[in-house]
Formats: sequence, structure tokens, C-alpha cells
Amino acid sequence: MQFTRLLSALVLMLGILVHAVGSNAQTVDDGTLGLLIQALAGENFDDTTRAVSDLVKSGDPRASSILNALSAGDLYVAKAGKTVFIGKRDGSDYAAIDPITGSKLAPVPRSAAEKIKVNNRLRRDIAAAIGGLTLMSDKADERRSAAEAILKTRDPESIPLLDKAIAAEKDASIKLLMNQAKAAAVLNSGATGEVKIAAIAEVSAGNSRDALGLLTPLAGVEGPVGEAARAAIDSINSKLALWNGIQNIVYGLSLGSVLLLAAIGLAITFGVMGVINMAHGEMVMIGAYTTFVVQQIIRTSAPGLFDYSLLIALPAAFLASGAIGVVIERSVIRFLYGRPLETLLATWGISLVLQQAIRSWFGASNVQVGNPSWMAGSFDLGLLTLTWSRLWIIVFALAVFAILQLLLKKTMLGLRMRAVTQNRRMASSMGIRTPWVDALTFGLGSGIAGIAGVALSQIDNVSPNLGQGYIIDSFMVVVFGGVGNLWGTLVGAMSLGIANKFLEPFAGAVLGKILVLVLIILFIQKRPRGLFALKGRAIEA
Amino acid sequence: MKAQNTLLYLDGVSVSFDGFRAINNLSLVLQAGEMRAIIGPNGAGKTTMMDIITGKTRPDAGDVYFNGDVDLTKYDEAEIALLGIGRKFQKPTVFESHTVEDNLVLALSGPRSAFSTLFHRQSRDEAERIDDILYTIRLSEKRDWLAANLSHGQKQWLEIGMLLAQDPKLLLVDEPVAGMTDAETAETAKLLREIAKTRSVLVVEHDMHFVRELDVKVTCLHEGTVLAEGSLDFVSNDQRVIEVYLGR
Amino acid sequence: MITQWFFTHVDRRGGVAIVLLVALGLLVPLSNLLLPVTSPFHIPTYLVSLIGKYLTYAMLAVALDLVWGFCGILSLGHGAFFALGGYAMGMYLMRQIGPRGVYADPILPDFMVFLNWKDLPWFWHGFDNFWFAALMVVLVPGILAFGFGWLAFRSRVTGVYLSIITQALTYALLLAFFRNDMGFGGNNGLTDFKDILGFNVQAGSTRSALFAATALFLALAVFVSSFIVRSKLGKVLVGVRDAESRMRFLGYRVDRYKLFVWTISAMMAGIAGALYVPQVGIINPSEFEPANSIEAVIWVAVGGRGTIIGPIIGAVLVNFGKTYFTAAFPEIWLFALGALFIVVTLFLPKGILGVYGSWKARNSDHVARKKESAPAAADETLQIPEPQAAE
Amino acid sequence: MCNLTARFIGTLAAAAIGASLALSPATAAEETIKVGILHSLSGTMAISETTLKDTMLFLIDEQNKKGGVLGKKLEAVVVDPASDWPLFAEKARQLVEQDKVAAVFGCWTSSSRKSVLPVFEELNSLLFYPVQYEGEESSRNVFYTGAAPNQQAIPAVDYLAKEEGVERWVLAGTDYVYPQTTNKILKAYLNAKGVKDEDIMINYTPFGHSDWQTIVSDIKKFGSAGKKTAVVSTINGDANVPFYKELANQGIKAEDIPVVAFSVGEEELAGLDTKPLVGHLAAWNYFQSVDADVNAEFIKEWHAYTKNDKRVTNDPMEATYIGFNMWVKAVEAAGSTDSDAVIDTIVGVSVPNLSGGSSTMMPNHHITKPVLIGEVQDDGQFDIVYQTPGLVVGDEWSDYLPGSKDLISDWRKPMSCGNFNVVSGKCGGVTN
Repeated sequence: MQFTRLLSALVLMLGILVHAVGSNAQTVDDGTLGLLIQALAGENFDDTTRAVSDLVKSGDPRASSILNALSAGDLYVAKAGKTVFIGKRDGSDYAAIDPITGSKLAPVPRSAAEKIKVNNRLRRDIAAAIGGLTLMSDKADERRSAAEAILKTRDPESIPLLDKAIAAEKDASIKLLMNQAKAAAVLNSGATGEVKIAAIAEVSAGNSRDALGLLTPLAGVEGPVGEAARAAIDSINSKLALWNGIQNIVYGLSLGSVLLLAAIGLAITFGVMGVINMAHGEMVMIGAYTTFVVQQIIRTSAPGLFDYSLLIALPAAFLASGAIGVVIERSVIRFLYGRPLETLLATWGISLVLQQAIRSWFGASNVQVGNPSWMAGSFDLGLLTLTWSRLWIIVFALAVFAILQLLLKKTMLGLRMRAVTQNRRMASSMGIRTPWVDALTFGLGSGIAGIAGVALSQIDNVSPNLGQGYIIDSFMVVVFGGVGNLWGTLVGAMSLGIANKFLEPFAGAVLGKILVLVLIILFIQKRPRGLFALKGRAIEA
Repeated sequence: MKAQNTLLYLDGVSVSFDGFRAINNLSLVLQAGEMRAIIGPNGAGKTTMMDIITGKTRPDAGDVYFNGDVDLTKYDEAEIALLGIGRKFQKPTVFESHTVEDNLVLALSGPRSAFSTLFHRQSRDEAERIDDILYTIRLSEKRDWLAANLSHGQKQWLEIGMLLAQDPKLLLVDEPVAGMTDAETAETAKLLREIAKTRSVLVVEHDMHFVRELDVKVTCLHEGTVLAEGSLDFVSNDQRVIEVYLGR
Repeated sequence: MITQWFFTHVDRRGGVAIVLLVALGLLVPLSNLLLPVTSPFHIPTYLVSLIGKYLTYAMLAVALDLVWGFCGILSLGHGAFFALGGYAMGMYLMRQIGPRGVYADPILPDFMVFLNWKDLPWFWHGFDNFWFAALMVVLVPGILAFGFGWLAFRSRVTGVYLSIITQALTYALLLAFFRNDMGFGGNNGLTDFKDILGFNVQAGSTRSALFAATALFLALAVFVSSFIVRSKLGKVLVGVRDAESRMRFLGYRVDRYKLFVWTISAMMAGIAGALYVPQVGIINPSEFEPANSIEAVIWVAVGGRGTIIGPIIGAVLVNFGKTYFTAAFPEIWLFALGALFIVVTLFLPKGILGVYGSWKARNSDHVARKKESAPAAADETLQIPEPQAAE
Repeated sequence: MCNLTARFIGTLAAAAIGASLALSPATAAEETIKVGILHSLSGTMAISETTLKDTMLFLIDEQNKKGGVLGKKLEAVVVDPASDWPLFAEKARQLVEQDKVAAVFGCWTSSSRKSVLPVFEELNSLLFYPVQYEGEESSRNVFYTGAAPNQQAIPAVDYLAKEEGVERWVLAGTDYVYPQTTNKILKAYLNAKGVKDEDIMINYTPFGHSDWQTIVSDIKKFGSAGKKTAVVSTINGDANVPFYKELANQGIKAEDIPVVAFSVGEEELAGLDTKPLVGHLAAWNYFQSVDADVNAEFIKEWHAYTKNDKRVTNDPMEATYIGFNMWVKAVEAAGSTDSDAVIDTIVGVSVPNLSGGSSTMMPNHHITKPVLIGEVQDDGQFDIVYQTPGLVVGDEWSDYLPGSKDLISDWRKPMSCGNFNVVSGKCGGVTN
């Protein structure tokens, strides 16, 4: 402990000495470097941090690779002899590399070495430090990340470095980033007056969120700097306020499309066929589990295909859920037409069985369904961030809806379905094989639920309870929209989604949800047949 | 006003569903104690007219008066029924899981509030009236049957019986003889004429023989308006009526 | 005389049921209290409160059947009324704890103390008085049902639309009661009860008393519903169930009849809930879960919809099955339960009593059939509007 | 059809008879000691609780290999309370009264514990409760081997403040009693440390919440006020996966806004791709990655028992392990499974925990444990970045809640009181 302190101090002096002596090649002899590196294996994070800065000050080119290894958690110290090495797990050993020479060392048994601990703060510092080192690097992306790192740390000490880099920089976008970083650093520094005001202008031109972070501390300051800061903050805030509205709508649509996906299959089995299908949620769940299975197979057999896993899962899920749907229809539902309540009972029983089946098959806990790369991450739309998965789900939901509409309105099958559901006796007397159509319709509804499961597996957890989480909302959507009308389902889902998102900010998530339910209840009073009720002389009695 | 001393008065009534005009500027007057037959092709708006009179459908425009001064458009089905307008449906609707007798008990005029029915005990004259009606509609020995087990004709009659039990001023009867044998048809005609002695009746019917047997003033509807009105012979000689309805 | 009056309002089955329940209400506690543990007829305390629990469920089922079986209103939210009654009773029991709570606060229940609430929310006042609480047990569900029904029935919300908004109702209440700010103990609910009317809720004698009370109230519920069903009002209700608009053309204010029976049923459910809480020793929001309400519907269907005692049989049978299966095959019992529901719907469409009924009907003429008031095949509860040009 | 019906009724009857036999007081053979396992195997909580059922079966199996307890074999009685709280009470009663189990290991949610508590007190039986909870409870018949708030939340906050220099706090939780209480304690604690209210954002979501877009972006906003910000998550199991997925996708890096969770362990991470989550934290008393021989041994046997070397271990499992061993040791010491005897002997009993040290049952029926803080790794494991130097005693009555700061609990005779008020010097809420 004490020792390392002393050591590092000593090393520091050495380093500086070297600085002075070393004419241009900013390097230290291996011995010193070795000591510097050893210091990294400090007693606690503070020691390590200090050691890192020392290492950087040494300005040795090898430092960056060592620090990278450290922040990646690949730097180990042998219990015996306290020698530090870069290690990679290899069975019960570490494949060791000498950080100084980069040459291979004899593998070290896992038990004989321990990892040099890093935490978030340390990683930040290292990133910044490396930033300092790689700011002049000849690789564009290294320079970019370096600038970003400094933009995060706002370390005033890096200002001179930045000046040099900016002067040298060719790439406009990186230059902009560097200017941002510099401005940030300036704001963080002791600089005053014009310099800061200029920096404020520079900063507020960039990403508003970060800018707000930089400016808020200055708002309290007296004098022109403070005023400039306050003005900038106000303009940014007004911009944010506007974007909040937009965000609510976009997020509302995204929530709406999730509801739509969850409900659309039900809109067929329940809305069109009149089966109170309590097993609908389980069809969604089965779709999600199909995705899991597909991904498992791909992981083991063809990892390269992982990005296509969802595309492969879609038909698979459709067939899996669809097939189960057909089986259910043939074995149970078909005996219950005209007795909708019995369908509620039977399907409830079926849902219990399916849940338990999945539970005993895949286990009760969550299974992991990964995002393919094109689903991961997010992009900025003005000031709001929308994740790719959400965007794709919106697109997907609408696509499914459109396809379904076409299927029902334009194809022979769709025609028959409508015929059968509207007047079974007449349809059969016209030579339509109603049992066959029934099975297909129910299969279709279940299949759609299945592909919904593929999409939902990307944003929700895949467990045997998955279905239960969606069944109530789905029924709400279908009924709210008007039973037997797909457009109703679409509009219903979207309006519920948006309503939810506008209520959430001021009512809170919980109260918001309650309010939406109350709204549904009251709305049904006004339109007892839902949003898109069909008028005309529907026969009662 | 014109509506005075008429029993039922429709003037310039119109209604449309999703753009389709089911009733178009319809006017019709029924005197107290009158029986009227309504004929007309499908889609002429006969049933819709009944819906309007009984408050099931609200007209978009026009006046509907009962007893000269009661504006029917202001009341709902139940209230209108209590005002004394009874209705028999096109397809017989009786309470299948009740016995014939209970069907009549339900129809029997009397207090309709929840509590009075909860503690209701059947009085002697109620019992007698039920016996009479059962006799009139020839179902006395089937009084304990579930209505579900009656034949089609019998259901028609039971429903007419329920109308009688309601003892309304005006009966709206929609295709009473649909699916009846000629014998039954004749019987029904007799029964209706019987009823018409004491009450006003509005009969919708396709069956021309039946209408002839009733021999009353006839109104022919077409596309929601009155095409012709008068004695059956007069109407059936009307050129347009022949075009749209009879002549085919 | 009285017996004669009694039997004019209750059919044979109902009468038998009532007599049996009263007998049960007397014998079970006696056997539990008087007979020695060794005696084969001695019923252990845990069975007493277990059966007591079943009976409260049965009462909920009877209430549900009154609206669904006889009036065609399928409620997927009756659990809400049950739970509200339960909470009313729970609040009384909480107040009875008084200074014996862990924080020894004379007024505030424990959960309020550690969420450091300063004083009692207004709606908790009065619940220290049993009779006030008892009143609330029927009033709160009653008023909610009345308000809800008044809206829904007047604007003629029927069939599946009604079912779904009843579900929305119970779901909303579930979320609301989960919130700690509501002042009902959040997801932990109300628990750690000490005594009721001065008797220790844990004591065997109290349990037996509660059991007896439950049995008697259930008997009462059976009597009330068969009284309603056999009155002319009952005939009207069945009429509404089978042909609602026809009833209107006969001059009946259908909405009022529905409202009446709906409110009565809700109050019954409330009482059931109130009897349930002291016997299970906890009430929390999970009682509002839509799944519970659906299960209640299933009890009725299993037992026989549109019969007086079918729901009782169904509730007891299903819950007994649950108790048995969860202990016997904890890993796979859901298969058994699920299969039970499927089999019942496929092979006993009118429930267990329905089978008995149709068996009776087969060997006797249709005159006998009039006693069966099993629902008509055409079910009113789902009306998908069929597009239809005027005439 | 009617034939089938008849047969169906037959089977029903059979089941009924079988059941009534099962329910009639068990004539259990006395050569085994029965142990009740009361964890949900179906319903919403099955996700977490099923593992603990397996753990118990595993531990009992191991114990029997060692010859059981008091020379008798242990016999597990498993029931499924199906995530239904009243059913928990019913099952508890059934286990104790009918199956005559010596002790029950079970429950996960506070609601389930609260609903069985009266049963165990009435029948004077034993419950070992292995999950972290909100505290504010101490029963003579219950042993809390999971973490109390001071064994999880407070050290975690200290770590963030010290090591990560966090000044601005988001307390996000499911609207349950546990998060509510924990956040109340944390808020009081932070305020005491001089954190201003405008630097604390408290947010509650419904159970099973799955649409986190708004909240995550709110967190981002709150985090962009120039001060270092962290999220303290008491979000309940089911909602975590969508929460972390949204975090990852919206690109909130641990370096920018770290999230420390109290109910996310190896089991929960199993459902997630953790690469984007590296660096986010969790505070527990045990991690599978703990570098101790006893742990390695435990994991090896666990994998052998479950025949699945992917099967992870987690903190509630360790708590179960500790609780079970404490019970065994206490029974051996008392020479009997009688509840009173065990309650008297178990206080002070100390058994090895899986993080190398040993845990002791304290007089307040809570135990001592180390507090570990780990960072999520890309392999779904945690890398331990901090460990409390000593053991932390579970504090049942929080010092940061006005209602309970004066209360202590000591179940040793003569005090034998769960809520002794040190100010009034009286034992608060004992009945009769």
C-alpha cells in the first residue's frame, strides 16, 4: 500500500525526468514502464487511477494498448511476484502476454492470478486518458472516439492537446466534434468572459441534451457568462418542450403497434369467429418460444445466420402457432360454435395446459432471445431517440395489418371466411366446406398471434407468463375498436397507445393505465358497439 | 292540428341507415278502431316503419303522433308499449324457455316495476283472463308446454295471444301468417277481424289472399313512401303498384 | 305455515340445499369443537376454515349465476365486488388491532406508520365500528355496481362489450389498490388481523363460528336467489336473458330489472368477500385479478349455469380439486385443472346439474322439462353485429 | 357421449375419494423428518421460485447423503401455492397441520410471507424466508435469511457516491411495498447525506410494466443536468428484461448512467443479452462469480444434481442454503425438531456462507452477511467490484424510518420481543 504510493511517486519523477531528457521519441525504458504497469495493480481504485494517469504522463506509445487491456478487464497480476500480464481465459489457465514486449508468456493457472479490478469510473478515466494519447492518431475512428471521450470527461487539461489536434484535423465532422469537446472543456475550466461565452455558443449548437448538462451549472453565474448560459438554456428548453409533444406521439404509436400486434390475431379468432379465445396469449407465447428455438439452433449450427434469425422465425412461428390453432379448433372449438361462453371456458383450460406445457418443457424462468444487429441500438430523430426495435415493430405491425386486410378482402379464402362467419348454414349450402374454413380461420388467427410473438420477443421477456401479460389488453383493444372490424382494431390500438403516452408524463405510469381503462369504460357507454360499430338493422330478439 | 282525433299519425317521416334511405317522407293516418293492411315489396320499409312507431328506430325527420297528441319520437320501446301499442314480430319471438302460460303472464297488462313483480301474486281475474286468451288462441291444453316445443304456427298464435294479453289500443302485426297452412291462415284472419272489433290493427302481409280475406283499406309502400292507398281492388289496379309489386 | 310459505318460494332442490347448508353450518363446528381429535368424525380446524373458504367462493358463484344464469349478464368482474366487500371487512379488522400493531400506534395501521403517514385517511374513519363496516360491506359493492350498471344498462351495453368493461373495471381496481398511495396497504394488502367482535380470529371457536356464519349466509343467499327466480320478476329476467328487446316491446323497462338484480348480486358477492377475509387472514389486490373473476365464471359453468345449486357444486368441486391437485401433483396440476375445464365444456355443456337435468328429461315427458330453467341454446352474450340492409 | 359423460363422472368421483383420503389426517411413518417446501411452481412468481424448490430438494438430498438429521432421513413435502397469496396461507396450514412438517422453507413476495405469517405464529411452526425484503418485520417463528435494506441498498448507494462520484439519483421501482419502503429509506439516507430533493427523482411503474420508452428517456433527461447520475432500481422481476432492453437500445452506457439493481441476479440476466449492459451494477450478498472454494464446490454439486452445467446460482439460493444449514445445525444442537427448542438454540448458530465467510443467526432472526457489489459481465455473470470489509447485521427496523427507529427485536429469553421500543422501554405489539 504505502509502498506502491511511494513507488508511483518515484516513477512519476522518473517519468518527468524522461520527458525532459527524451528529445522527441516520447518513450521510457522498459524498466520504468514495468514499474508503472505494476503500479496499476493497486490496493484500490484510487491507486489504480493514479497509476493510470502516471502511465499516461509517461506518454509512452505502448501505454494505450495496455490501458485498453485494463479497461477491457484483461489485465491480470500474478499472485506470486506481482507481475502484471495481459491475459485471455483459456480453460483453467490464462494465455498470458507480456504487456511491455508484447511477447507470449507461459500460461498462468487461473487460481495463481487475479484480475486488476476496473469499475465504471476507471473505464471513463482510461477512455479519456487514451483519448489524450490517440487524439493525434492517424486512424480517423480512433480520433473520433478520442474526441468523444474528452467531450464526456470535459477535462480542461486536454485543451492544449485539442488545439493542436483541431489545427491538424482534416475531417470536418471530427473537427466539429473536437471543437465541441474543446468548448465543453473550456466551460469546465477556469476560463472567463469572452472565451466562455464563445464556448457557450459553440456548445449550444451541438446536441441539446449534453449542452443542457454543460450549461446548467453556469446558469447561476453572475455577469455576461451567466446571461449567455441562461439564454442558451431557455432556447434549448423551448426546443425540448416542443419535442416532448412529438415524442409522446411517436412513443404512443410504438406502444399502439405493440397492442395492435398483440390484438390482431384475436381480432380474427374472437372478432371474426366469435370465439372468446382465452388461449390467444399463449399463441403469442408459443411464437416467442419458437423464436428462441430458432435462435438456439442458429447459435449452435450457423452463427453467421443470426441476423436473419427473425426472418427465419417468422414463418416457423406462424406454422407452429397456426398448427396448434388448427388442432385446438378441430379437437375442441368446433363442438362449441354458437356457444361462445363454452369457448371461454374451454380456451381458458387450454391456456392453462399450454402454459404448464411450456413451463415443464423450457423451465419456468426467462429464456434469452437476442436482438439481431439491425434490431439493436437506436437513432436520433431530432431530439427524440427511437430504438430500431421499436421502429421495426411499428413497420412490422402495419405490414401484418395490411397483409391481413388483403387476405380477407381480396382472396377467395377471405371471402369464404366472411361468408361462413356471417351465415354458416347458407355458406355450407353453397358448397363451402365450412369445417375446413373454420379450421383455417382459427389457424390463421393463431398463426398471426404467433408472428406477433416473434416481434414481442424482441422487447419483452420470454417466459411462460408472456401470454397472460397481453390477453387483457388485447381484448380491450378489439372490443374498444368494435368487434368484427379490423380497422377498428387498428384505430383502437393506436388511440389507446397514444392516450397512454400522453397520460403517463403527468399522471405517472400506474395512474395513466388506470385512467385509460376508465376512459374505455366511459367510451363504451357512448358507443355500446365500439369505435367502428356497424349501423343498420342488426336483428335482435 | 291535423293529428287530432286520429289514433296514429305519421307525416313526412324519413330515416336512413349509412346513406341508404329506408323510409322517405312517409305519411300515414290511422283512425281509431280501424284495421289497415300494409303491402309492398321487400325493402319497401314496412318493418322499419314499425320500428319507428314502436320507438326502436328514431326518425331523422317527420312527426309521429299517437292518440292525436302523443309524440312517439320522444319515448322508448317500453314506454310506447305501455302507451298501448303492441307489436308482433315478423319471425315469431316468444320466450322459448318459459311455458306457454308464463309467456302470457309476462305479457299480461299490469304493473311493470321491478318490486311489484318481485312480490307479485297472481289474482283470480288475471288467471281468468289467461284462461280466456289461451282459449282464444287454442292453446289451452298446451299451457304447460315450453314455448320452445310449439309448432311454428302455434308460436305465431302464442305471440298474438301475448298481444291480446297486453291489451293495447293499437296492434302492429308483421306477417302473421308467414309459414302457415291455408286453414291456419283463414283462422288467423278470423281472429284478427275479431280483434279489430275492439282495437285498431296495422297488418303487414305479403299473402294477397290473406289481405283479401281481411278486406280492409290497403296501403302499398315502395322505397319508403306510400305508393297507393285505398280498397284492395283500387290499389291492385294502380299501374305503378302492378309495376313494382304485383305484376311479376 | 311458514314452511309452506317457504316452499312456495323455493323449489325442492333449493330447499334441500338450504336444509343441508344449515345442517352443515351446525354439525361441522360441533364436530370440530366437541368431538375428540381421535374420533374419526372429528374435523380438523384447517379443514373447517378450508371448507369455510369454499363456501364463500360458492356464495360468490351463486351471486354470479343470478346475473349470468338467469339474466344473461356475463360479468368478468364479479371478483371486484367480492374483493371490495373483503376490503371493507379487512379495514374493520385492521382497526381492531389498535395499539397491538408492531409500532403500537393506537390509530394508524402498521403499513401507514412505516410509510410515515401522519393521520388516518378520511375513508378509514368509522371502520372501527363493526356495524358501520358491515354496512359498507354491502354498500360499497352495491353503490359501485349501481353506478356502473346504471351507466351500462341505460346505454344498452350488452353481451361481450359488457363482459369486457366489467373486466376493465376489476383490472382498473386491481391497479388502483396496488398503489400504496391509495392507503390500502399496496400489494401486501391488509393482514395480521387480531380479533373480530372481540374474539381472537385465530381461535378454533371463532373459526367455527365464522364457518357457521358462512354456511347460514350461503343458505340465505340460496333462498334469496330462488325467491327472486321463482317470482314473476324471475320470469322477467329469464325473458330478458332469452329475448331482451321482446321484453321491451312488452313494456318492461329492461335496464331497471337488470340494474336491480345486478346490484343485489354485487351485494351478495360483497358479503361473501367479507366472510372470506377473516377466514383466510389476508386481503390484497390479487383478489381483483381478472383471472379470479374468470375462474368464478368457470365454477358456475361447471356446476350448471341457470340453476340455483349448480354454482355451489361447481365452486366447491373446482376449488377442492385445486387444493387436492396442488398438493398431490404440484408439478403438473395445471394440466389436470385445464383438462377438467375442457372436458366439462365438451361433455357436460350444461354443467353437472345440466346432465342430471337432461337425464331426467330423457325419461319423462316435456311437462317435467318446465322445471328446468336451463339457458336457451342461443346465447345472448355475444352479438357480433351482422351488416344487414333495412329489410 | 353420454357413455363418456358417465365415465367422466366416475373418474371425478374417484378423484374425490382419493382426495378425501389424502386430506384425512396423515398417518405418516415417523422414521423421517418432513420438511415443507412452499414455493410457487406456477403463476407469475414461478419464474423465480421454481429454482428455490429445486435448491431445497438438492440440499435435502445432500443432507440425506450425510445421513440426514438426528439419524433420520429428511423427507421433502412439495406443494404449489400457485402465486396466489390466500392459497399460500392454505398450503402453509396444510403442511403444518396435516403433513406435520418440522419446518417450512418458502415464500418469495412479501405478500405471500405476510399471508402465511399468522398461520406459523398460530401453529407455532418455523418458516425460513430466503429473499431480500423491505424489513419492518420480525416474527418469533420466521427466520429472514435474505437481505434487509441495510444489507443491500445502503452499501450500494455508498459505493456509487464514493467510487462513482454520483450526486444525482433516480429511484425507480415497481409500485410494490418493497420498493416503496426501500426508496423511503434511501431518500431519508440521501437527504441525511446532504443530497437535495431536486437531485432525487422517484418513479413508480405498474407490476409487469413493459413499455419503458418514456421513463428511460426521462432518466436520460434527468441525467443531463451536469451532475453525475445513477439509477437505483427496485424494479420487480418481470419488468426488468424489457427495462434493460430499452436501456441498452437507447444506448445508456454504464459509464454514463450506471444502474444498480437489488432484484436482478444471475437468474434474471439469463433472459438477457448482457453485452450492452456491461458495467451496470447489482448489490447482493452472493454472486455466482464469488471466488471461494466452498462456492466452487457448491456450484459443481448443483450442476451435477441438476444435470445441467448451464444452471446458474444466485443470492436467494445462497440464503436458502444458509437457512437450511442453520436449521440442521440448530436441530442437531437441540436434539429435537420441536419449534420452541429450535427457536431457542438457533440464535447464535453460525454456518459457512458461500462467499468464504460464515453467517450467524442474530437475536432478531435476521443474519449477518457480507454485502457484495458486482458489475454485469458480457457472459451474464457479475464481476465483484466491492465487498464490505466486515459482515453486516440485518437491521429489521430501519433507523431511517421515523416509525421504527426506536424499535429493536430480540427473541432471546427473557426479552423475547419482536418490537421492543427502546424509548418507552416496553415491548410494543405483543398480544395478550
